[in-house]
Amino acid sequence: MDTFLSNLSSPPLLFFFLGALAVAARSDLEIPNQIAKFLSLYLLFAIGFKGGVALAVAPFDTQIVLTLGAAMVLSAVVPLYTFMFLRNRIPIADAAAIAATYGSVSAVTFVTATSYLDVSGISWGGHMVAAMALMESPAIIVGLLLYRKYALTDGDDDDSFSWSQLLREACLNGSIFLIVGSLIIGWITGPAGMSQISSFIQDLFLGVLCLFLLDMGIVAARRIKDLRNAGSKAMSILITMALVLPLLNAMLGLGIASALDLDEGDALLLIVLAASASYIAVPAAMRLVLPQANPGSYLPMSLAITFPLNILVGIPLYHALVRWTL
Amino acid sequence: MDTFLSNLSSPPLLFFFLGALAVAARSDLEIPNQIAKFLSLYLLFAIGFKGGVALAVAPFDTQIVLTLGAAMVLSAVVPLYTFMFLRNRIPIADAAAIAATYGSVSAVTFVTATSYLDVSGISWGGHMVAAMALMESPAIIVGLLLYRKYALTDGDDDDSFSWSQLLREACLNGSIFLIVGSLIIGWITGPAGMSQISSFIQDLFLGVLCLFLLDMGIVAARRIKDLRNAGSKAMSILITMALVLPLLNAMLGLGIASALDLDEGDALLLIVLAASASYIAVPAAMRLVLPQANPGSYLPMSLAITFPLNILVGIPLYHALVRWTL
Amino acid sequence: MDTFLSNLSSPPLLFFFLGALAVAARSDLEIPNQIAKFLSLYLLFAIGFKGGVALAVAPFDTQIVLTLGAAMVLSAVVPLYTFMFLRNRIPIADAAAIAATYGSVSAVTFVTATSYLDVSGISWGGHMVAAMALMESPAIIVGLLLYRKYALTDGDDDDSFSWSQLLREACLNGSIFLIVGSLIIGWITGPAGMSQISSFIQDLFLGVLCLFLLDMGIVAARRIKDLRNAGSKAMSILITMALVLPLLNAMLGLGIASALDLDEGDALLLIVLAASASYIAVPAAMRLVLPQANPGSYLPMSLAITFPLNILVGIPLYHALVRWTL
Amino acid sequence: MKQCTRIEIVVEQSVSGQVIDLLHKVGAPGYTLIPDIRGEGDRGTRRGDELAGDSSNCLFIIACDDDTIIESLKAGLRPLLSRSGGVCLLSAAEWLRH
Amino acid sequence: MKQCTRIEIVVEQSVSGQVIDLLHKVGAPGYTLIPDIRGEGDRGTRRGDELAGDSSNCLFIIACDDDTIIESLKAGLRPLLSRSGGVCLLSAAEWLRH
Amino acid sequence: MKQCTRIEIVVEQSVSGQVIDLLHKVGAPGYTLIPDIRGEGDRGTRRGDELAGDSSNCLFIIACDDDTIIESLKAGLRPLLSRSGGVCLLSAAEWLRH
Ligand SMILES: Nc1ncnc2c1ncn2[C@@H]1O[C@H](COP(=O)(O)O)[C@@H](O)[C@H]1O
Ligand SMILES: Nc1ncnc2c1ncn2[C@@H]1O[C@H](COP(=O)(O)O)[C@@H](O)[C@H]1O
Ligand SMILES: Nc1ncnc2c1ncn2[C@@H]1O[C@H](COP(=O)(O)O)[C@@H](O)[C@H]1O
Ligand code: NA
Ligand code: NA
Ligand code: NA
Repeated sequence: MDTFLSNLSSPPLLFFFLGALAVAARSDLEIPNQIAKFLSLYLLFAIGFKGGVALAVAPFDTQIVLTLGAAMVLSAVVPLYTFMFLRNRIPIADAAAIAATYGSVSAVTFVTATSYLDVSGISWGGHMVAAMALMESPAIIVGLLLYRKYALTDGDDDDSFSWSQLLREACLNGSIFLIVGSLIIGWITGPAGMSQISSFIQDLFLGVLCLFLLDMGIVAARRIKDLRNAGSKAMSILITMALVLPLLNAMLGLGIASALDLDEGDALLLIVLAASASYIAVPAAMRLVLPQANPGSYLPMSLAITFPLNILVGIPLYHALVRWTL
Repeated sequence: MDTFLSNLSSPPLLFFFLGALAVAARSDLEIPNQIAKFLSLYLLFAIGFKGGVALAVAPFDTQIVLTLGAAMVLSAVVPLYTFMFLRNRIPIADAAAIAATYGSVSAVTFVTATSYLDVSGISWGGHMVAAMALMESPAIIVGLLLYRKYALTDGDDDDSFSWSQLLREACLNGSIFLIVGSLIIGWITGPAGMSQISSFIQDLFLGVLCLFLLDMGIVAARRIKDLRNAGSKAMSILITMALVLPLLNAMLGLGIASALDLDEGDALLLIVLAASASYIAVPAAMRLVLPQANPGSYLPMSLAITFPLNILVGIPLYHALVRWTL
Repeated sequence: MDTFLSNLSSPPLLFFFLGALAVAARSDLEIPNQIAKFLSLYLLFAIGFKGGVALAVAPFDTQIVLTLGAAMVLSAVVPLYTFMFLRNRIPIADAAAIAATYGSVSAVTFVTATSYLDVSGISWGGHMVAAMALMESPAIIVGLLLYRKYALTDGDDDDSFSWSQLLREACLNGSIFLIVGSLIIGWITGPAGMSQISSFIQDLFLGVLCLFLLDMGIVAARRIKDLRNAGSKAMSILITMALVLPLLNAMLGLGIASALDLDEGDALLLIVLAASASYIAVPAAMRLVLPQANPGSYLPMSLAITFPLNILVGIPLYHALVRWTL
Repeated sequence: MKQCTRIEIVVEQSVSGQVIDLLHKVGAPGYTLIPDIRGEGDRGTRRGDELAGDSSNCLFIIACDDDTIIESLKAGLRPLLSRSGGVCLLSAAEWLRH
Repeated sequence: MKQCTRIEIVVEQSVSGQVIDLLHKVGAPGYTLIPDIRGEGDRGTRRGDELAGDSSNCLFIIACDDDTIIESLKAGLRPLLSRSGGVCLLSAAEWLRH
Repeated sequence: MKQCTRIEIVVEQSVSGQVIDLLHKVGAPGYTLIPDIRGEGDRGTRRGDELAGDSSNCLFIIACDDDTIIESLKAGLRPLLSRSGGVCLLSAAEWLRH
């Protein structure tokens, strides 16, 4: 209970609430778009670099390799059951896009979890950043393969499909590219590199996260409004899924974490990765490789429901579960 | 005299000059618009949070409550006499808008005064940030009520008036919302929250202020040019008012400060609040609730004359007065 | 050899590579335009201020005055031989623009060299920032005078020429203005001013440089692509010049540095200034005072070839030469 | 291809919300909005350099093939334009239908 | 002055690359691109507030005086518009030649 | 409603000041300016990614109902367009008067 309250009263989360409140109160508070983009680039750059430096000092062992492998499998498996459950309930393109969205991860949820750990004084491994990076792409590919397998028999046309475009979108999306690149640079330069830029990367991190979550609160609350306006029958399925899927996926993550006997911090991060849903890389990729899917379904689910659920309730809840299980 | 010179040679003010000089010299130096907006969001966020944390450690007492009350009264009274003086001299909508502008406050003038105090090693109370936030809205409401009372008998139509829009503009304007929100979050999280983001909020503050004042210098100098181009008879009244009103209002502030027996720092800040004129919240509100008023009158007055007057000459002058009086 | 490797593995340069790689891999990674501009304003502001503060503590002596004079001469002489070599080989307007580009300097190359020195623990004088500022304008003026002398006899019309516009572009260009202004402000406020904003200016410097070079890598790689698409015969001259000129100019810089008996750090910086080519101030000025010149020639040369050559290979190479000579 | 009217509206940034409300009210089929741009007119120069957005304009483009909607849009715009300034241009265009 | 057709295309930001490829393919003489703008239509409101650019549009303006190019552009655009939404307007204009 | 000419000018960002000066000189009634946009034409691709603004365009829209002003604007633009590139399109429009 304490964990919940102390999580909810951390500055970044309170700024998320403030953003949501601004929309609810119809204030015109707004973070300019290029600034929001820059704050997100900063967070990806910083977390990637940090993770890389951490990897440089604690080199790979079997458990790390197993964790990375498990993360990729997780990202490929989640879309499978998500798609199977949804495919007869909503348009098949939407089902595939939602499957990809939930198989992939949200970097900001991850970043919020790492700062939760840092503030709580719990250590975590730099390889978890690599795990996050590895989980972005498989879900996109699996989601699209599922769509092709099930939709084409339904007679959809597909002349615009190109594997090279799919792989480029899945693996070379700007945000994935930056996080992987920063990870590798952090790993090459190690602690010597970190000492050069640590004030930029470490000292500013939480402050930037506050402003970024302020923006996220604004955007998420707008999407909630949009959802309310839409309000069809299919919507209630989507909302339910957006609440249930993260918990389900978290359980799977917890199972893997205890099977691999991960440390407290790493276990929490793996669960958070499993539970989180992409709202940058996957939606961007979907608009190009699966434009048939309606962004009005998968985007509000991940951005306006699953994301707040995870950062507000999820992180401390998963933490309590980890403590209770391990 | 020393105070003046040391104020004028502080980096932020010198960058204000540099910006003005860039316009005078017709250089194309420019801060991109979204960046200027971000710098201002940062300043509001930082000063609000700082104020809230200060409030958390020094809880409310009678004098604080009195100060806050006096601040609100000040913000409602200034528009009254400003309007009465102007209403037969210039169009009545302009008079109302100018009244609201000078009753309200300029957050950046306030911020510059706090950094003046910090650099001089004089303490000030976090509740002054709350005082600033409380002074934004009353002036807007009083200004509009005055307009409605005096203009409508003159036969203006008014079918577009809505109280809810007025209150929303007066109280939920983005910049007011952010400063109040950050104040409350700072107050909730207290010193523990501050320790998480203090490098972002405190260490960068003056550097950001330099860049922001560079932009302000550019914009203010452009408005001076515009004023010169306008050059009507009414203009000379407006320019005189823009020079006299801050001094007059400062005297009123000084009176209240000595009546309430405020400390040196708080007294200076109250005077600065009284003397300053809004150039963000009020102009934004006026365009929506009083579009009849000409932004070419109230905006250059507050932005291009009163603002530089206050930060260059006003702050050290008011400081000398405080020292001399208290 | 060690110097090369340690230079190539510094975080800023690795981020330059990352940006170039993003374009090569067709990732959509991008720094928003206003952000890139802001990062560059920050770097100019910080380096200017730093240089000014350094000047304030180590006042002018004869050698400094000689260095500044030599820098200006360098900036006027380089365009002369560059133009003479090119004028019968490519259109005369292009020759003049290229001459101006290489006579002038690149602030980011300079900044990268100062951080190379800082990381290596080698001191350098603040007056080198002034030297850089002084080298921007002469090249522009000489370039245009050469064009007028040689082009007009060829019958080009020239009714649009105006000396006042030329001087404004050459001396009051935004980036020159900001660096000179910050230098003067740093010099006025001295160490007292620096103590107020040093965390902003010093601690963030290398981190900002990383993000800025990431953007530079992206832009440079795009220009390389453009060059490849153009692929005419003239192009091979331009590419050769873009590789040879920096080395040639560096030799001239080395000569002057050893004639003036400069310290290791200052010598390296003077050589880097000589070797670098402008890609902000000069191209901006050329579009206004010499629109006949094709920006598709001088811009890719300086931005996509000379700039990477200097920061990747040049700096450590010139450093080795300095060590070997002095 | 279908005949339609292309409507182009420039107003100051701060009243963009009012134009959107109007478009919803009259039932416009959609709009495209270019925010934060500049301009000059009877009410002076808007340089796009103020924090409150007071000195910015925005541009709406609306393709519409329903004359009653166009008429009510014009009627709704007139008072707004006379209060806050701006321009509204109408021209004929062909709309590529997919 | 020369007669030409002014083509105006609004599509979501993420497909701007596909439109550019199409313009190259059909041999359009040039284009002007306004990126990162907003809009509303059948596919909901694009507020320009998302990091992936999913909620942004962009606007292309193309002046073209070659009817075969225009026809192939229209043909290439149709499937794109029906897949990802947007509008395309055509009108007559005069092109000031220098 | 009043007949007018809608003039649309795309030039590179760095000459926007020269166009504004020209508009003042010929007495244009106002203009709307969309800065920092992109484009492609005879002079290559302007990606809007350079710090000096060398690779950006801007777009002017001018509504004008005075033919002498339009003629002097066209005359003033021609040399500018041939020196620095860009396009200028003219079309007829109706101007909603308030
Ligand atoms: N003749 C015009 N052509 C194009 N845009 C105009 C014109 N007149 C005014 N505008 C635009 O409308 C805004 C407000 O105009 P005004 O109310 O006349 O100041 C200006 O800032 C311009 O952006
Ligand atoms: N009638 C219209 N007029 C102008 N722009 C439109 C119109 N309809 C759609 N758009 C633009 O095209 C985008 C996609 O439209 P849609 O596919 O209908 O959602 C919208 O976000 C608008 O920017
Ligand atoms: N046919 C065209 N249609 C629309 N815009 C064009 C066209 N040609 C050129 N432009 C614009 O004008 C700018 C300069 O053109 P140019 O001088 O041909 O390189 C380009 O970057 C485009 O933004
Ligand atoms: Na997931
Ligand atoms: Na006041
Ligand atoms: Na040089």
